[in-house]
Formats: sequence, C-alpha cells, structure tokens
Amino acid sequence: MDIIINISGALFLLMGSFLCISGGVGLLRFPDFYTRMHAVGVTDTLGAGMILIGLMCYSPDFLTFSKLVMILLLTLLIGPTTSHVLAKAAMHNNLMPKLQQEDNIEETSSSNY
Amino acid sequence: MISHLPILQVIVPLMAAPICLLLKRSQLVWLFSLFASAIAFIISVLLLQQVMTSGVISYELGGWEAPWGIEYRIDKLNAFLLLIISAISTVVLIAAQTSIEKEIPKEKHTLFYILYLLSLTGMLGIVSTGDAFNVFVFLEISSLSAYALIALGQDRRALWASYQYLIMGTIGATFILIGIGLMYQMTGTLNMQDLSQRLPEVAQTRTVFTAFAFVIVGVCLKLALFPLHLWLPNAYAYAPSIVTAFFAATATKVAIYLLIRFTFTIFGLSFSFTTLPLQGLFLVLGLTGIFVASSAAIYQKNVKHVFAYSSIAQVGYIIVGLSTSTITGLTATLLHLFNHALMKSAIFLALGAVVYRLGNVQLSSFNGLGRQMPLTMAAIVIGGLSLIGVPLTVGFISKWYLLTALLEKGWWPVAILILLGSLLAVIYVWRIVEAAYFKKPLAGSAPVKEAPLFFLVPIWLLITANIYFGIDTRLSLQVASAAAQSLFGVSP
Amino acid sequence: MLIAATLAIFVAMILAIIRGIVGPTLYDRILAVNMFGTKTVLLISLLGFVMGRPEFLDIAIVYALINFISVIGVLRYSDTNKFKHTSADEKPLDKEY
Amino acid sequence: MKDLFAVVMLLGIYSLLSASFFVAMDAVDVAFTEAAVGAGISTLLMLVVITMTGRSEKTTRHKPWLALLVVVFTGGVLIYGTFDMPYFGIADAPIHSHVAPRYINESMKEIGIPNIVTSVLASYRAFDTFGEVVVIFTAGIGVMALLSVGRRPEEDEKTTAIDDSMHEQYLVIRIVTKMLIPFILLYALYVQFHGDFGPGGGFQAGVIFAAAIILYTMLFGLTTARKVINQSFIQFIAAAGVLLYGCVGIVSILNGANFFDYNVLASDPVAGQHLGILLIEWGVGCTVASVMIMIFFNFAGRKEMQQNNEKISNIEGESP
Amino acid sequence: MIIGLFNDWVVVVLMMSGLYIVIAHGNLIKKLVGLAIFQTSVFILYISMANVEGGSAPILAEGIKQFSNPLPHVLILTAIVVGVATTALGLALVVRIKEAYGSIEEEDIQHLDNQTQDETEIQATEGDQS
Repeated sequence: MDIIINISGALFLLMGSFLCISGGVGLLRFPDFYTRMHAVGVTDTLGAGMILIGLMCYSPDFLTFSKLVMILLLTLLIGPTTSHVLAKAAMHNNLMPKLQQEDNIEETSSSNY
Repeated sequence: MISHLPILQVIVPLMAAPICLLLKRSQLVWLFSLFASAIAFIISVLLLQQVMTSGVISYELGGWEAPWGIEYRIDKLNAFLLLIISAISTVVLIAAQTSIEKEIPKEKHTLFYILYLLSLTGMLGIVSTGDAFNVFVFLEISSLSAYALIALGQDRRALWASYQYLIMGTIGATFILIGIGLMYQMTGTLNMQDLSQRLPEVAQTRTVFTAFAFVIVGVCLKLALFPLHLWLPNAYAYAPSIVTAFFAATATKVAIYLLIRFTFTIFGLSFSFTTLPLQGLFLVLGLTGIFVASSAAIYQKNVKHVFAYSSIAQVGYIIVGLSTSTITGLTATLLHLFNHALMKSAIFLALGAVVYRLGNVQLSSFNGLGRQMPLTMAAIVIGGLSLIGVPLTVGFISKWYLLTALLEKGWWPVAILILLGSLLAVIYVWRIVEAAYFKKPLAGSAPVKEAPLFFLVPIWLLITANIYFGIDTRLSLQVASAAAQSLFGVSP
Repeated sequence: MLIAATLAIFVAMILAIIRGIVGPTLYDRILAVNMFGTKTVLLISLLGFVMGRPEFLDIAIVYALINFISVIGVLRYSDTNKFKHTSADEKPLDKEY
Repeated sequence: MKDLFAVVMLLGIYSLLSASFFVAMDAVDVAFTEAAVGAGISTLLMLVVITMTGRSEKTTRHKPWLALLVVVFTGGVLIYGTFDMPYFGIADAPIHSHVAPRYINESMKEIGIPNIVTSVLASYRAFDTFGEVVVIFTAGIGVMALLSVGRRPEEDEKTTAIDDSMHEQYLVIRIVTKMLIPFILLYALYVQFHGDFGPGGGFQAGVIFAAAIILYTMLFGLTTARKVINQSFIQFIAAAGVLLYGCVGIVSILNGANFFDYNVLASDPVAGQHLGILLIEWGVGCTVASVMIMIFFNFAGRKEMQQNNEKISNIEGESP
Repeated sequence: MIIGLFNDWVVVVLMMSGLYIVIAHGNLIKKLVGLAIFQTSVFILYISMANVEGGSAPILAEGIKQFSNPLPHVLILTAIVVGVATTALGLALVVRIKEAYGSIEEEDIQHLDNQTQDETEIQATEGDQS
C-alpha cells in the first residue's frame, strides 16, 4: 500500500513539475498577454494542484494533510479568480489581443499592446 | 518602588502616549503629558542621586540575567544624560500648548503630544539601556516620531526636510544595525557589558574593525557630524518651534552619548583611540565642522537656520573634546552637552515666541524687536553670549575646560583655532543683536507685543539656569567629571 | 522526486522573473508576479517536506493569501484615473527595455 | 527601470524570494513575517502611493559617480570585514556557543513552549518586542498626523457614488472575497494562538487580520469599511494593545518582581510564563492589526480626498 | 574558503545595490524602494549568520538535536517591523510632498525650494531698504 501511495505521489509531483515548467515556458514564449495568461492560468492551477496532491501522498500526519487540502482549496479558488479579473481588467483598459489586432489593424492601431 | 526606577523612567512617558490617544481633549492631553514628563524628570533626579551615592544600577528586565535578557544599566553618564533630556523636555512642554496653537492645526494637537512623548521615550530608552540591539529599537522609536514631528511644520519645506532626515536617519540606523550584527557575529552577545569583555579577544580581526566603522558612521549620521550634517539645518529650521527647541537640545546629545558609549565602553579606549586613527579623524572633522558651520551660520537669512548651523558647530566642539581622549577632555565634552542643551533650548524657545508673535523668523523681521519684545530678545542675547563663551555664562565654563584639556595635551594650534571659532560665533550673534537693537522696525509693520507668559516662564527658567550653572559650577562639574572618570575606569 | 520538483519550480520561477522584468505591459507583470507567488507557495510546501518538517505549511497558506491580496490590490489601484492617465502618456517608455 | 510600477512589483518578488531564503535558512517565523509584511503590506502601500503620485521616474542627466564611489567604498569595507568572519553554517562559531545555547536547551524548562523564537521574543527579550510594538504604534500615529483628513458629511454621499460606479466589474471577485474573508480571519486567530507551537504569533496574526480588512476595503470601498470599523474604535484598539502589553509588565512590578517577569503572574513560574506570553501576544496582535488598518485607511482616505477634489474641480471647470 | 564566505558577499552586493538606489536616484519612491532592499539585505545577513550546518528550525520537536540560532531570528522580526514602519511613514511623507510640491523628483523639489528661498531673500532686501 505504502509503495503505491509513494509511487503515485512521485508521479503527481512529476506531472506537476512538468506542468509548472511548461507554464513558465509559455509565459515567456507566447506572443501576447492573453495567450500568456492562458498558459499560466491553466498550468498554474493544474500544476499546483498536482504538486499538492503529490505532497499529500507524502504527508505524515493528519494535520499536515488537512493543511495541504486547505492550500489546494485556496489555489483552486484564487487561481481562476485572479485570471478572470486580470483578463477583465486588461480588456477593460483596451489591451487588445494580438490576433484580433492583425485582423482589423485600422480600428485598433491607436491602442497597441 | 525605588529599585524599579530605571524602568519607570522609560515606561512612564511610554505608557502615557497611548493614554493620551484615549484622552482626546488637547488641553487635557497637554496637562497629562506635562505631568508624565515631570514625573520622568523627578525619576531622573532620584536616579542621579542614587547613582552618585551608590554606583552603577543594573536592572534585569523580565528577571533574566544579563547576557540572556535585556539589562538596563544606569551609570553616572546615563543618569546625567537622563537628567538633561527629561529636564529639557519638561521645561519645553510648558510652552508647547501656546506655541503649537499657532503652528499646528487644531485636530492634530493630540497627535503632536503623543509623538512628543514617544520621542522622549525613545531618547530615554536609548540612554538607559545596556543592550546593543535595544538601542536600535529605541533609536527607531525616537527617530520615527522625530520625522513625523518635523513634518508637522507649517512650511512645505518641512516635509522635504523630514523626508531627507528619514532617508539619512534610516541609513544611519541600518549602518548601526549592520555594525551590531557583525559584533554579535564575532562575540555571540548583545549585552554591552558582555561585549566589552569579549571584544578584546577578537579585537584584531577585520570584522571587528568593519563593525566599528559601521557603528561610528551610523552614529555620526545621527549626530550630524560635519560631512554628514546636511539634513540638520532644514530639519531644525522648518520644524515646529517646540520640536526644534526639544531636538536641538536633546537629539544630538543622545547621538553623542551613543558615540561615547560605543567608543569608550564597548570597544574600549585603547581600541578606539590607539589602534585606530579615530583621534586625528575626530579632531579634523570637529575643527572643520566648527569653521564650515559657523561661517555658514553667518550668511543665513533665517534666524532658525543661523542657530541650526551653530548647533553643528557646537557638535564640532564636543567632538574635539572627545578627540583629546583625556579625562579633562571628556569632562569638557560632557559639560558642553549639558550647557549646550541649556543654551539651545532657551534660544529656540525664544525664537518660538518670536514665531508666535511675528509668524516668521527672518532676520529682517527682527528689526527693532529689542524694544518690542525686550524679555524675549534679552533671552536670545544671553543665550547667544553663552554660545560665544562669555564669562558668567555656561558657555564659558565648557570652553574653559575644553581649552584646558587641549593645553594639557599640548595642542596649542587647536586651542587657538577653537578661539577663532568663537569669534565666528560673535559675528553671527552680533548680526541678530544689531537687527534687534540698532535697527528701526520696518515701516508699516504692526507693533508687536511681548511674548505670553507661558513662553516667558520656561525661557527664563532656562536662561537662569544658563547663568546659574555659569557661576556655580559645582553640580554640573562634579557629575561630569565623575562620569568621565568612571568611563576611564578611574574610581573617583 | 521532491528535490526534482523543487528544481522544476525554481526554473519556473526564473522564467516568471524574466517575464516580470521584460514586461512589456502592466498586466504581464501582474501575471508574472501572480505566477511567482503561486510558485513560492509550492516551493515553501516542498521545502518543508525536503527538510523533513512539514508543519511549516502555515507559511505557504499565508503566501497564498498574500498573493491573492496583492494581485487584487494591484488591479484595484491600476484601475484609477490617474494611473491610466500617466500610463497612457508614457506608453512609449515601456519600449526602452 | 523608469516604470515605478515595475519597480514595486520586482520589490515584491524580491521580498518573496528573500522570504523563501529565510525558510531555507530555517528562519520560519521571519519568513512568515517577511511574506506578510514585505510582500503584502508594504507592496500594497507603495502601490497606493504610486497611484497618487504618478508612475514614471524622470530621467536624470548627470551621472552619479559620487554615489557609486560611496557605495563601492562601503561595499569594499564590508567585503574586507567578511574575511575574518566565521564561515557559513559552522556550528562552533561564537554566535552559537555563547548566549544562544541557553535559549535552546533551557527554554523548555523555563518557559515551557516549543517555539524557541516565541519564547525569546516574548520572554527573554520581551522589552525589545515592546519597543517593536511602540515603533509600529509610532508609525501609525505619524501617518495619521501626516495624512488624516477631516471628513465633511456632505462629501460622503458623493464618495459613495464614486465608489459604487468603480467596482461593478468586480462581481466575481467580490463573491470569492466574501467567501474568503471569514476564513482569513479565522486563520489569523489560529496563527495568534498557535504561535507557541509553530511559526506565528501576535505580529503575524495582526498583519493577516489587517490584510483581510484591507482586502475588504479595496473591494467594497472605504466608506463601507469605515462603517464596519470606525476610526476612533481603531485608535482605541491600537492604544489598548500597547497598554495591555505595558500593563503586564506593571502587574509583575506590583507583584514584586522585575518588569516583564512573568514568573509571578501565576502560582507556578511556567504557568505564569504561559499567561504572560499569551497576554502580550494579544497586545501585539491588537496593536499591529489596528495600526496596519489605520495606516491603510489613512492612505486610502487621502487618495479618495484627492480624487474628490479632482472630480469637483472637473465639474466646476465644465459648468461655467 | 570561497564557499564559506560566498553568502556574505552576495549579501554585500545586494546591500550595496540598495544603498546605491537610495543615494543615486532622484525619485522619492524609488529611494524608499532602495531603502527597503538595503534593509532586507541586512536581514539576510543576520539570518544567514544564524544558520547551522545540519540544523533545523528553532521549534522544539522530538528527534531533532541541532537547531539554528533563534536570537537573530528574534532580532530580525523586530527589524522587519521597524522597516515597514519606516516605509509607511516615508510613503506618507511622499504623498504630502507630492501634494505640496506637485512632484516627487528630488531635482524639481530642490529647484522649487531655491525659488522660494530667493523670493524670501528679495522680500527681505526690500524690507531693509524701506
């Protein structure tokens, strides 16, 4: 039983780490703000969740476990909310996605970024 | 209760501050803070008495013995400083209510008194503690309240002066923090007494040299020693008059106390003055400070600026006294601490009275003031004479001892330079006297009445002290020389 | 495995810092800081396990909260008139780096 | 870096990084505080101020050679000083062998709580902590003296109107925040009481508590928040915290021991220590929380006043 | 040797960059940021001197023998509070300065101050003549 938990924990951690790094790469490489946010938003929540679940598998006692659950809930609640607000605020302040910009250059050329 | 005096000294004004916040009514708050300050003064008198008769008092906070807990350690030097600070604070507070009425908006009066008390607490705390890190904490209490108090000044330049002071002061405090950290790293202790015993073992390491350098530079920033004095003139000139009177008399004194404490007690005389070239450095900086600041004072248009620069010059005298590193020199330094506090608080309070009546302290508005505010101007003149060092005033006594110390050392040229420096003081004091007594008042300016009683009483209290201690030097001299001797490890 | 995950998070953090420095817009920076914050939460939790004292997860919770609060704060205050005003004026400035 | 906003963001990151470093260096309590204060409160305050003062730094033409010289010299002295330092992490350095062992070995017997940092903070060096509380109190009073604005009733209505229009777009986040705030407050209490056993204590709890209120203020407007917590109540709590702390000391004097000697507070020393630490932690928590809220309210209130003035002047400018 | 002091050197570099920002930059907020960096670096210096090889966080628990030195942690807790207090007060001052001068650049403020000083001097000389 222990072995299964350990191995699954390790797997979760591995997947989480992979997601985190890919999120980081996405943040750095993607062309404009919205795509970057997409990369971060998705991988951050999922990756963090994975890593926390992985850690839960390693946790020695109940208190630690429950704290991890708490952190997980927090990230699940906070991550999407911040992404949502961030996107909304950016949209609100006339920050246009790149794709759209290329389609209708005439309209939005005044407000690049 | 007597055995708890060292802690009560600090705790009384400290606890009074939050209570003031609850009292709200500014009249009440004023009376209460005056009361608290007066109690602090009484305690300091009792402490001085106790120290003079029975020697060093050690008080262990929390009942934990010294290197583990924090210790309050009152020796003659601290007790002397405590007396100066609490006495000046009490006297200045008498005038506070009248003065801030015109200078600070009504709703901020309560906050003003709270900050004033906190600043007093900070200074008392720095002086009485025997723990190096505790010094830092109380240093920050006093400086934070000082920044806020200075920024309460009317002129917008007060804000800028306060900001500059904040930056310089914080850099200074952080330097002290670095120095304390390095000392702690080498010795593993924070208690001053313990440090002084353990430092000689590691005295030859480069780390301790660095620690020493950082502490000294940090303290000198607070002290406004010559090249690091830039924050001081504006801060003093634009702060509310009461604040200037209080700080000019006490804030630099506390910094000098720290300098003495660190160089003499913690690092030890031989390390500070023999191993390192501190003696020469202090001498040169002190002398340059005297000349640069005094000549700057001559050209100022704002009378508060004049005396602020003169404060920097006086710091120069004090530092020259330190640089002799003899008992007489140190006695002169301590005497001058006391005397300078008396003169400067009197002068700045008198200037506060002028601000109260006139609204500004430009030199030009002093014209003819000698006849309109005779008592106030007489106070400024006596204070000025004291700054010059005319016999029968306290200024003479400390200059006399300083010269004696220099001649003992055989430093003839320095003694002559000091006398020349006093001549510069004659010039800047003369300009004020000339304006006040020999010029006619400006045409069309409204006649000015004498300052109100709440100003005259504290001013003349201080002026009387100025003359009394200039004639009867027994008390101040006895304490100062006893403190100096104990710092040199000579039992009196 | 724990150490590998820690390293991975380090890499992600460095990437986030680069994005935070490069910018170019305000929102990129906020995003980078937000991601950095999340990564710090994970890093602290992982460090607790690596060092064998997992009871320090409290700190991770605080980080998560603080991270949330500061992002909200940033958004709340980046929305005011003056801010937009100045940032609109000085948009070319962003191109400097 | 001429964009102050980016500078502040990076400062936040720096603070988070140094907090992570503190965790790696086993200083969990410090990391806790640094995270809450450095990354949270001071970043927020700086942001508020930037919105009031403008976002970009002016380019200066002259080259600051003097500054560089000073800095290089100071750095040189420090580097010079490091050569005789004990190496990093060595266990028999003087710092670890003189005063510290007593705390590590005896604190369980003398004070009876597992978190050594708390026992040193609250008992051995209680006076430093008292000083710390007074420092924060001073800062609160100072900020109030500098920024407080007299409020006139007729302005309040306008303010509310402005506020409401401003955050209609934040519906989602408002709901999430409403869910979170009770949790944060509860967590603050947990940190307050758990400080004896794990990282945490009055200071951290106070900051977290204040953070929750600040979050509320940011989303629901200052006027609403002021209705919940009014100014004079906050001042009262701030003063009461300092007084509570001080009174613990005075009670021990009255019981015939030295200031802050908790041993005499209860029948046996360890129980006395427990009681003393509990009380002073409460004092710290109260003062810190209320002062942080007070500072934030003052900044936000000042900002609101500026905005109102701008609005009024705009309206007046348009109407004639 | 190099490893043993590496930590300190990094701290020194950080500290000095903070100090440089404080001295060299004219923007008041940036000065405060520099101050914060400077102070935080000092905290790092303290904390790294508290570290013991193989030690653990100073919270007593079963099975752990070696702890880091708790005293610097306590000192730094205090120092952090002091730091945030200073920052808050400094920021309050900046706000007031902005209101009074309309700028938060050192150069502008000094320029404005010199102007006011000149004005008062002119008034003063006029007063002398009359």
